[in-house]
Amino acid sequence: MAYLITKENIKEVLNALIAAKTVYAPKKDAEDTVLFEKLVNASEWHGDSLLTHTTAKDKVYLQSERFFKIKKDKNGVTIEDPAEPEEIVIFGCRPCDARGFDVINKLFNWSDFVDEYYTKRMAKTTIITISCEKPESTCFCTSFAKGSPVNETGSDLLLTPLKDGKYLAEAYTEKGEKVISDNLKYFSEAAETEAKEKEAFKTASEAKIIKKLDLAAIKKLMEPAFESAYWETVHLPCVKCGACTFVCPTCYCFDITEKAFDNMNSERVRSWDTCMSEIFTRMAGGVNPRSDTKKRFRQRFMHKFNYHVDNFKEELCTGCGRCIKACPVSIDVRKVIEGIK
Amino acid sequence: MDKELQELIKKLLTEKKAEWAIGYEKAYDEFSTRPAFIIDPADTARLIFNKYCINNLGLYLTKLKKNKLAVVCKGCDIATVFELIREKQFKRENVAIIGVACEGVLDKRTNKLLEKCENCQVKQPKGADFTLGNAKNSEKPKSYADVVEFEKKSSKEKLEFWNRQFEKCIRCYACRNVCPVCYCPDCFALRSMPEYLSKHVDADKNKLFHMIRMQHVFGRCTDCKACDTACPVNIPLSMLTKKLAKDAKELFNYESGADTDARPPLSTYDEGDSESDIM
Amino acid sequence: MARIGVFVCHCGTNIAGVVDVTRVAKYAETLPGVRISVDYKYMCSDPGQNTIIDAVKKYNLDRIVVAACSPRMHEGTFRKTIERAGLNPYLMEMANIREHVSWVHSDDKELATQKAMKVMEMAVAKVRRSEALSKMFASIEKRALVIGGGIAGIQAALDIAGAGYKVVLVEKEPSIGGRMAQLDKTFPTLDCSACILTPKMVAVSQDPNITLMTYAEVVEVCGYVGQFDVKIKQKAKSVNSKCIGCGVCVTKCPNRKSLSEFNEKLAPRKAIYTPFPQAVPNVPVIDRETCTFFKTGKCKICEKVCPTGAIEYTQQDEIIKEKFGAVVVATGFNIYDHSNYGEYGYGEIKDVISSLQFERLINSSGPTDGHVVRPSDHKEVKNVVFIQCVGSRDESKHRPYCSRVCCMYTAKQAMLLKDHYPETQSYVFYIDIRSAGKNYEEFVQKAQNDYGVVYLRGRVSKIYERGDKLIVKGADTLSGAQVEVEADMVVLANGLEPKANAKELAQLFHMSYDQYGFYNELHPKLAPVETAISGVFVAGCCISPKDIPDTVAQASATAAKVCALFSKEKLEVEPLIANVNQLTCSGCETCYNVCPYSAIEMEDKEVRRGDMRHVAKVLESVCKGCGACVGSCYCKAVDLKGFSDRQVMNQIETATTELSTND
Amino acid sequence: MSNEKKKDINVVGFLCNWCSYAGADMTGLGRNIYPSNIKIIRIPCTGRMDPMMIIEAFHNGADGVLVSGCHPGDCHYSEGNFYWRRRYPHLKSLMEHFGIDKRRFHASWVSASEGKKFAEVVKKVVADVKDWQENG
Amino acid sequence: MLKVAYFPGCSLSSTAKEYDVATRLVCEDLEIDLVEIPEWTCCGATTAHITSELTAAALPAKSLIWAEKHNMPITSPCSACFSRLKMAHLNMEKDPNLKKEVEEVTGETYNGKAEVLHLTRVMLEKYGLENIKAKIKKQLKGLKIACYYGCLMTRPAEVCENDRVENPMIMDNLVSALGAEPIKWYYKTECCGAAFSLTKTEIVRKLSGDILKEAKTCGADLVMVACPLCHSNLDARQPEISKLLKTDLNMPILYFTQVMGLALGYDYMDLMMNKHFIDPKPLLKSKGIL
Repeated sequence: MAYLITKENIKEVLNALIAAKTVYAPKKDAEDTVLFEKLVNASEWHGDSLLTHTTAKDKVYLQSERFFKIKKDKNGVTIEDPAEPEEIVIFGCRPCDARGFDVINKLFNWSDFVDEYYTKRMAKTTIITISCEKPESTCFCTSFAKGSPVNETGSDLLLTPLKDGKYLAEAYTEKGEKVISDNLKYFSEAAETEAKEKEAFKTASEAKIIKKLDLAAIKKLMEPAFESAYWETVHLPCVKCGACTFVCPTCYCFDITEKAFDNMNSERVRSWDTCMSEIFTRMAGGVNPRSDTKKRFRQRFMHKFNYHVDNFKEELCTGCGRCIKACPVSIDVRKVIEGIK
Repeated sequence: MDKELQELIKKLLTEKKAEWAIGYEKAYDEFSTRPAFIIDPADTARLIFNKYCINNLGLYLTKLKKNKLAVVCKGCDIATVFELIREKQFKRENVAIIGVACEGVLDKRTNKLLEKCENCQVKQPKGADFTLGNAKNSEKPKSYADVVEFEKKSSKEKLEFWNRQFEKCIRCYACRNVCPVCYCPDCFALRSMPEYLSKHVDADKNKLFHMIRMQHVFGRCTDCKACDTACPVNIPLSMLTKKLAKDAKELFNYESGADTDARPPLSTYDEGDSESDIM
Repeated sequence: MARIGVFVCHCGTNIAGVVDVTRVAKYAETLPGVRISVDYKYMCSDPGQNTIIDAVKKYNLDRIVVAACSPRMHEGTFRKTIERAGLNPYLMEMANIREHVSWVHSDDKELATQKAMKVMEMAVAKVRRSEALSKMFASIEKRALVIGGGIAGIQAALDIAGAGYKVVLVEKEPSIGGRMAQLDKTFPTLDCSACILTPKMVAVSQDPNITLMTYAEVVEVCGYVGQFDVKIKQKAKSVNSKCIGCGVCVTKCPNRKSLSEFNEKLAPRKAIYTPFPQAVPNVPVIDRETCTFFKTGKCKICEKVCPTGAIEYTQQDEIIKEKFGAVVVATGFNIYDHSNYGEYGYGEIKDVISSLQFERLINSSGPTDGHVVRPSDHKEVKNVVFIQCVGSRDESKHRPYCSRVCCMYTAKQAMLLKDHYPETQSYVFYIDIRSAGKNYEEFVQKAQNDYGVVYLRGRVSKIYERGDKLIVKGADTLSGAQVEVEADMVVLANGLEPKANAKELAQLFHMSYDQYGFYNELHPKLAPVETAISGVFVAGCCISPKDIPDTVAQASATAAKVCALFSKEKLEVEPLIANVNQLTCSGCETCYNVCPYSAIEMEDKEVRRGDMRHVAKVLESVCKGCGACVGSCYCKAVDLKGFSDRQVMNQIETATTELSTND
Repeated sequence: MSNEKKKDINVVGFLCNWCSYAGADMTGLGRNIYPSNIKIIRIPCTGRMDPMMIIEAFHNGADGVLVSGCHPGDCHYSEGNFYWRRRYPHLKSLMEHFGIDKRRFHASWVSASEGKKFAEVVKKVVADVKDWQENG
Repeated sequence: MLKVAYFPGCSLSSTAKEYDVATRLVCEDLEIDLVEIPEWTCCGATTAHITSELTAAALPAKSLIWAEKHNMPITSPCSACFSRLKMAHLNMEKDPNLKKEVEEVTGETYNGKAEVLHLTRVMLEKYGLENIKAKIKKQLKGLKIACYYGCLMTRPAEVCENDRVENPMIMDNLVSALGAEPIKWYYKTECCGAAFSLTKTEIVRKLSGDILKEAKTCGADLVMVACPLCHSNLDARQPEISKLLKTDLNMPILYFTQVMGLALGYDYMDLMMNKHFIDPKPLLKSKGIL
């Protein structure tokens, strides 16, 4: 069932959510950086930017997640598990980011392997998404099967802006429905016409996305192009930082480290890692299968558009285009994969 | 100027004066450019130079393992090349510096002129092998007003300011990797024996990384702003690099990248050095 | 996991009196990797060391921490101990809980104990990252350099040469002999100073193993024990080796403008001169500062009268480079300049003289042929006042120390005066009489009882001239009265201080010195002639004021140390040096530039297959382990063995965490 | 909070082996009392003093850091303290820029014979850190 | 023009009026601008410092703060005042707590920047001996002068920072510059008996007597002083001393600015020499100076 809500009422709902749970939403700081940050009041919400500088990924898949603490005392060794995750709301992310959660969800629940830290946290997370009105030059979500400025994948509740400052609110999960039912007074029922309006919105929005890739064709080229001379030169501008991977809604690679604080306390922590880093694949003896910068560059694209597709039947990319914007040397993922030969 | 530039590089490559040439080409939209690497003299047509050419191509001197390079440099980038020569990372005779006159570059995120371009003394490049175009240097000297203003804050205020900044930091190391003088074969941040920096990401540890990086580039950093403009979360690293430049000047009367034979301030000493603060 | 043993020393009550050592030992047991922890009364004693050796065997320990005194004291001892137990000596760390804890935190025993626990924990943390280091050896140049040709230098040179090793003796003045040659008689035996010294001076000149370099100075020192590279400046004597020492040139020289240094400026000397008749070598030098020829280009009388043509005006200063295995520094003393004493007339009253001037006056070969007359009018004296502690035991002159010899030589001088002139009366103003030494107290008693010297316990507040007399105003604290003595002469017992350029010489060798410029011994009791710089030994008054027998004993001690060093074929040196991890080196040459020893070499090397790089390398035999390279390497490619980043980081981490107590 | 035990001031002291460490030994020989807040780490020379180690010390929670070496001209290795004398003002200035109060970071020259001076230096450092903690 | 904050002190408006008059005359001639500190307070001598450290510092502090504010060196012709001013300055420098207390009491802050100098040093060092020489109108030929410094302008040595504590020369040099002959004697800094003048005169008679006797023995025509108390002990007590010593000392005691005044051409009455117990007129006449 679809509902309508005004922009003012969205803020009211937001305030109601803030009162009950921890709410993360885009917030702009003194340096004009827009990040998902904990809101104290709905007025802090910055809904104008299309994309936040980083994704909301780190609210569920923490950049550094402590698995447990080890404590030694006179009673022996005790292992302290992390506290149960709290209920959170991610408010105002875009369909591409929401879909990113869907991609990672599958990964952290892959056949027998269930990552309980991620899954537990995800279970307590409500994702409220806003459809994109003005896609940017870096956007290419429509290249993907489910990709669209109004796509609901991964969202619990999708808000699509319509005319007259109204939003169409569609719940796709129980968590989404609960948001509406808890705050029903701010919503009104939507009509058929409004559903049609959404279609028009979709068409208009998609038209603004200039680039559409034929990913199936590219996929076919990738495997044979592994040893292609193409990689010799295409990686050259790349400085091998991790900006692209850390702002990506789907990159999930990590490293697990242990650290002793003193003689009595230590911890095990999982932190994001990046395949662009030299030490990502360096082994204890010093051997590094991807010591070469070309190999690391190739790996990133092979993983996203080839290996992952083999395993999960979808790309490890949602077309948000953040990596293009974040790249210090403006490397364009679209151009890189398009150019494969 | 683009035509001139393309011709010059074509000539250098044809005459084998350089094996590779590094310049700029258009990237994904009209506001973005990216580094271009040219081997084939016939391939120079994509080279351009405009106010969006923000990258400091001196960076690639240490990244490309090539013998002879031609590099397109804005006046400010030449300091980087000189610094890398001073640090024995490249031989002067092996790099052809193509200086391009520059009226300032724009930050692709804000479309505003970079702060460093405002009082630029090297709009017309100095010390290049070839110089293209003409520009008039600023008459005003480099201003440290913002650093001076920041220095006036109490240490508590400074601490709070940086804590907020490094809370944003995602430790992607873009700042380090675009830094032309951060070419260490194995950065301290990646070491585990000893573990100078834990992989655990939090504001405190992020700050540790930046403190050490800043210390390591002291007397070497040319304040080129590559790190500042590369940061995906807009941490004002310029406030730090500019401080380094100011300290080098004030404490040791030294300017990085000015002289390929200089001794950087921490690799030398003077018997009469000040020790007013030493008990 | 390491297998660490921790051994906590009580040091009698030195540590245990303040620190609860059992608690320290108990705490050690809770630390990761620590297998055994014990405390013992004296860890450095034989049974103490055996405890360690036994524990290493019993618990299969591989690393040791000794919490005791300063590593500067016993690091060597315990390294040897664990070596005897079969471990690498560098797998031992000391926790300094005596000098750095119990002795300085005795005000709060609880805090001291907590700190001792922490300090021990830091040592455990460090030793966990210690690496076995293999011994390094260096060759020894079996030649000794002795600096200073006074009695100390002479004795050291003779002893070393006597053992069959080559010695170069460097003396700044034109002759050896030093201060002792200036003295008349010596206490307490009153035998003639020259009579016992000159045979030794001659022996030096005749010893085939000794090369004598007078009128020469050490100007530069590089290297280290076994291999000191020393530059010696031989000042131009203007007289060459053809000189037979006939002295005609001196007699005929018309220039008498200078005052004799040897005679403490009481008499003139010629521009060409030997300091004194018994000089060794008996070769005169020309003082170019005053020589008429050098100043005006005219004269050349000495050249004309020289029967052998030994005068050589064109001689130049010469820098001579020599290699030595060991150095004895015996540069001696100056006397305190009493012109700093306003109450004694700022050195402007002619008849207020220094003790050394008195020695020259009463010496029969002195400027007055042994007649004690007033410098002002050459009249003989009747009443003489001696004032002790001039530039000694005087905080206001920054000379709080006792110069040790003044009490004795004042008594001697008063006695000699009475011997020469029985009608004279001497008065001695003193603070305390310090006469510790064989027959010393008896000597002072004799001066008082048999020679009628009046000893007044108190200080002099003012000396001034009235007519041809000196009015000496002072206090006699024993009678409580103010005293005024009308004297003909006042003799000051000037204290001893290091030579004016003692600090510069110390800096050449990097020896440490105290605030006055006296050289620091390695240990005031157990290593009294060694310095912190191995291979450099010190003797005599350059360490502290002392008398002739002590000086001679120290000189011989240095000789014994030098000979012991030279008796070895190879020298074991500390392997605590820098090393470069070439894989992480960027070849920026920073370390190459900062190394004070040029111990870094740059090389082009394939550090990994296909990875040809310009990288640094440490020359192991040259590196001294200062770590300047480590402190300046931003690539973290250089590290220092024994003080590695891993060790220091571990120490920092431990130092900054709270004690992890169980309760 | 009020009944929580206040963490004691923690100062890390890096002392060169030849002068200041020996000087601190001398402090002991002279039985000069000083605050126990300082934990001493022996280094061969202030030239070894990698600024990183100081940054690490502050990061690890040190309230204060003292680096002490030989007086200029007295360095056992001739030049080490000259290099340190350059690193110090730069590092101090940079640390201040990052918000590490200048009262927390000190350097001194203490020779092997200056036992009393070392005690005075430690007292001053601890007092300065205390002043920073109490008065901001 | 050299501007100096002038602290005359109590004696200079009473027993040592002539010192004040001569000082102002001489400074006018030399073009030294003596700016009398408005509402200067008692310096605290001689009792404040043995009863209350705070009082001893706070009293001179007012004047120090004024001088500091007006950026002038501060001077006093009286040795006791000078000593108190300088001691207060140094004590506050040494003891920040004392400084804080003083600031509370006075309600003003002191930055420790005041430069305290004895009048002799202002003239000879700040103004300069050579400049004085240039102004001299009359050489004081043939006059043998014993310069007597006393205690407070020379001691403690580290406070007064004079050339030589045991044998100061600053006034002797002035005497030479004026054309007179400074005699060589050794009682320059002996004690005159100072404040015992009022309580134990016999001590003053003995000590001042020794000084006068020595000056006479060494051939002095007159004794030159730079302190009102010295003057009073040597001059006012001289008749008693002469009686005690059974000899007529007849030793005129003049302030150094009076002697300077003579060389600058002022006469007997200008310099108020008639105020002295031992009249210098016969001596000065005999030497042809008056």
